[in-house]
Amino acid sequence: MRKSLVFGLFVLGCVLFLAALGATSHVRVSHFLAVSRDLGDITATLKLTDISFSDDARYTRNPSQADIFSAFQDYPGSIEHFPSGSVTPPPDFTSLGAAMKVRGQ
Amino acid sequence: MFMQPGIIALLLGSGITLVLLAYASFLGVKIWRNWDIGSNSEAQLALERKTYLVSTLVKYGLLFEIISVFLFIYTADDLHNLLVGAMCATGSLNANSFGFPALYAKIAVLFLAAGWIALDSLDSKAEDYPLTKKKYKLLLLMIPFVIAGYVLQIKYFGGIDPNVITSCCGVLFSEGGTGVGSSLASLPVHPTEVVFYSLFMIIFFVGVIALKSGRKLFMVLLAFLSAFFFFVSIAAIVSFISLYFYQIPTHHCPFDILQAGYYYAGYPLYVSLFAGSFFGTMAGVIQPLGRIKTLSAIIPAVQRRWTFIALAALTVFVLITLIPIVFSPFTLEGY
Amino acid sequence: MNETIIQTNELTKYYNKGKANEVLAVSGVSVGIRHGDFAVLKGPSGSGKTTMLSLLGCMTRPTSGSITLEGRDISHLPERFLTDIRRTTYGFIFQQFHLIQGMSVLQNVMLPLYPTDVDLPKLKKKAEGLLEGIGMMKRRDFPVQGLSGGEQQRTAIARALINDPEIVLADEPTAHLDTALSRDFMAIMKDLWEKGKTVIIASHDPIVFENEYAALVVEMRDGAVRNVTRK
Amino acid sequence: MSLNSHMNVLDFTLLSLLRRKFKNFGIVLVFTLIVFITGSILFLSYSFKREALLILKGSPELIVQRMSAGRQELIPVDRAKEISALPGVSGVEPRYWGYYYDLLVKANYTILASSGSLSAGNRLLQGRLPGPEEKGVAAVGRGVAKARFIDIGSTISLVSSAGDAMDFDVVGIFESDSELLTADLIVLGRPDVIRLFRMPPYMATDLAVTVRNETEAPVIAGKVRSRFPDTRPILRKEIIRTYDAVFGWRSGLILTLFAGALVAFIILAWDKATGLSAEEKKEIGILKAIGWETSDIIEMKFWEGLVISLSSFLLGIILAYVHVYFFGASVFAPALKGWSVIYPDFRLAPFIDPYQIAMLMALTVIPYIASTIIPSWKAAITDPDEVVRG
Repeated sequence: MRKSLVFGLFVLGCVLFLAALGATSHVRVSHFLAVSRDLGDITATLKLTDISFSDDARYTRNPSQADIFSAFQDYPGSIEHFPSGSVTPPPDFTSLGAAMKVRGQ
Repeated sequence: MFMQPGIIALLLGSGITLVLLAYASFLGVKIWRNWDIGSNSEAQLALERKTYLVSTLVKYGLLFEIISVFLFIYTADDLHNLLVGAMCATGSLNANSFGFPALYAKIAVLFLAAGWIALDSLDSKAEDYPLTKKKYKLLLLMIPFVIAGYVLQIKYFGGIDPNVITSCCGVLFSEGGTGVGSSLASLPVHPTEVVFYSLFMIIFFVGVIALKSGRKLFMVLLAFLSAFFFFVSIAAIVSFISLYFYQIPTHHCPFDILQAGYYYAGYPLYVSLFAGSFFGTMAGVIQPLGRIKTLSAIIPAVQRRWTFIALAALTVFVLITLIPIVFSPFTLEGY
Repeated sequence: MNETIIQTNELTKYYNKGKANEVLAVSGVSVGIRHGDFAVLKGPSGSGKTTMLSLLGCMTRPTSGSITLEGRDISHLPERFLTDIRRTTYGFIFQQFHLIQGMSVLQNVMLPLYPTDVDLPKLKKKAEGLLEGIGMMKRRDFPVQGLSGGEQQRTAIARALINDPEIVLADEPTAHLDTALSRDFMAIMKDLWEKGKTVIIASHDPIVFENEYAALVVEMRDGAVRNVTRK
Repeated sequence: MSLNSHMNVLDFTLLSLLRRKFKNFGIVLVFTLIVFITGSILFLSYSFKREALLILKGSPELIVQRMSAGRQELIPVDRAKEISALPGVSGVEPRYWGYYYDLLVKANYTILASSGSLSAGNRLLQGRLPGPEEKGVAAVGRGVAKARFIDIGSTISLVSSAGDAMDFDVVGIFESDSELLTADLIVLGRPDVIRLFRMPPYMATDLAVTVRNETEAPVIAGKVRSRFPDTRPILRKEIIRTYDAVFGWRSGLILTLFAGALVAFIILAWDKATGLSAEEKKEIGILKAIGWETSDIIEMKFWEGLVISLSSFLLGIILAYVHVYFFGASVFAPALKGWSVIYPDFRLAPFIDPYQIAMLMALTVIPYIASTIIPSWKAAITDPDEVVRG
């Protein structure tokens, strides 16, 4: 078999696989859309305003809401946490004799 | 505003296009100033070899520009959530005065680059490269549009303030509004339909005669009609074609048909329209070049092929516009 | 059949003209080669034979002077068209064979016509026919780097013939061969010549230019023609 | 030039690539990795964004909070009456909620007062919600249930602000399909929330306002603000816009950080393309001498770039898709989600459209191809004459 044909088949295979993934994605998206009606119901009933995305610190849990808690409460010295906090871990204060650990580090 | 991944991708992609085309024109100037086909010097040989690079650069530039136009529309569409009042890409593009001009500049680059590549391929068929000097002058014409497209797009994204209330397409295209958008939509549906379809019939007729007879007059006529048809078609898409696709009598957005919800109908629609009007126009544009001796044998065959492509593409385009009109229960009677 | 196929007129070629390392490789050469000629460019190394062959074979353009091929002036053609001519009219056999390493004999033979609109299976058949003709069929799928010198040259000959050239050019073809193989090579060339091809060989090997069928011998020295003998 | 010649040149290109297997597969591998990483970031953030937008469509149109010295304060419930008297307002309800730090598992919970029950067909809650005035019962999110190893019927114990332990019977657990919304929730009856947080009487956390016509929400927000200058009204539209900006921002930030790797790869590609070995250069010279044209060599180089970038692009997209949507983006999620104790564990819905593909192309394939144009041309103009002269 000629090489260009093999390559063509490889590309075709990948595209078909992607198409298959696209089809399953369609199924999953429509499943999500069905679920999202129930989710909307929960949001409406409980009057939720934010998604549970980063609950590492209190003040990141409901980013759209002003907070009773100060931004420095969980991790003193941590710079404003949202949205940059997700890629900037809080500073290390062990040199000051303070014991503080970040889970998973 | 520049931290959105779409904007990063766009600035990177179109920045590369800018660099490629700018370098191509820089080389173009060099070639244009020193070109001497009669010379057998090594400098001339080096220039001849540079022409390959310029063609390659422009071809890739066109390819990347196509991706970048789509990316620009998608990004604008994606931004509409950030903007109060914007319902689709049209609203986002209207967020400031740079949105639509940036898009127009990009589309102009598409046509100019494609036209240049067509001329280039024609030129390389003749043994004395008769178009070289003209060709590289034309290349310089393209550069302002490329730069304008890039600068306008930076100004557009830089100027987007997510808090500014923008007019959504519902407001923008509503009959009472002002501005380019609404004046397009204000074209009444029925007359536009009549003009659009009859103009297509005329073009088809002229094209067939041009194919059969190969007469100059019809070729030139075809060119003018094709170019005109492009604008009429855009107006028609805004005025009524999009409405049939959305099945909503007030949604005039020409960009939403690119989305999955409308089965990506916009892609074949715009591709066939662009290809059709481009080849139709080019078939006539190259008519005067027939006077050049070395090209005179080549041009008629090329014209025939391009006319054929143009007619085929425009027919496909019109057929696509007819699909929702014929097969859906939605009608615009009374609007 | 005896009309001129290639005519050169005051052909001159400089390399690196205007620079410190300027070389005058060929100067003022005017020769005519006829259809069906068996021509030999004779001369010591550095005499300009190879450059002459390159000029005749459309590999490079002359600095001045002209070449006409079948009445058509090709000395000013852009490279694109020179390549077209080369592809349809010439078959080239190089001194170093210049086969592409890592590919099989068959693939090497097929290579020149890849970028043309030829159908690959047909091309393959044709290449196999050529290999058959010069007794290389058994080596068909052999990688070329494993071949002996004689076999490599046969592969190179088959490659040169794949496009049914009207003119076969060879540059010092016997330089890397022993006497027996050189005679074999000349036998193949003679065969081609008898089939009506025009053969042009650059060589300083007596086996080549002392042949009875070498109708035209052009003797070169320092880029200029010393002597032209036509039998 | 028609189809046959292009296919033949592609054939040769593939043959030629296979001759340098290790080098070329290495490049494909690195390129695939780049597409995979970029693709994962884009898919992940885009799906989060789309899901957030859909989920938040049901949240209150307007939240009114009281501010004191720049911080949020509890708001007197009687303000609700005045606000509901504004024209266009259809209802005002106080919300009671807050955060609870669980020392035991070192996680933050969101405590919320129940205000009504879900609609009958809702499949996302196993059990039921506590009634608004009910005491001693709770409904919890999957994340809480997992962290505390509880099930329906168990009790969950929380320590109130006064220091005494309060036990709640778990009567409902949210299904895992809703984790993006409910992972850390503990829903209690209103009296329990007030007691747990020791909230003063007649005070609520904030007020949720429903309006008759959403387009008028900004006007109403303005009126609320002028009537109560110490309040901060938050519009749903604003929240949705914030989320949109935030996810775009996050993935943009990661992409920017990641750009270094991309640039390194482009340099590699450039180097590979410019650093033609003497052998390769000679080969191209031979091809030209035996009848290949400069544009044929450029085409061959185009195919070379296309074969490498298309294979890597397709493989990279497939891997990124599988990674993000089948394995929950296990590699990158921590970077996007932050460092929580309760990670919402959810399967994202694969929202993918041509936008993602075009974006990925602009970020990976275009720079790669562009970096090979000039080197390819340099290779293609090799003089055939040089080969003849040896």
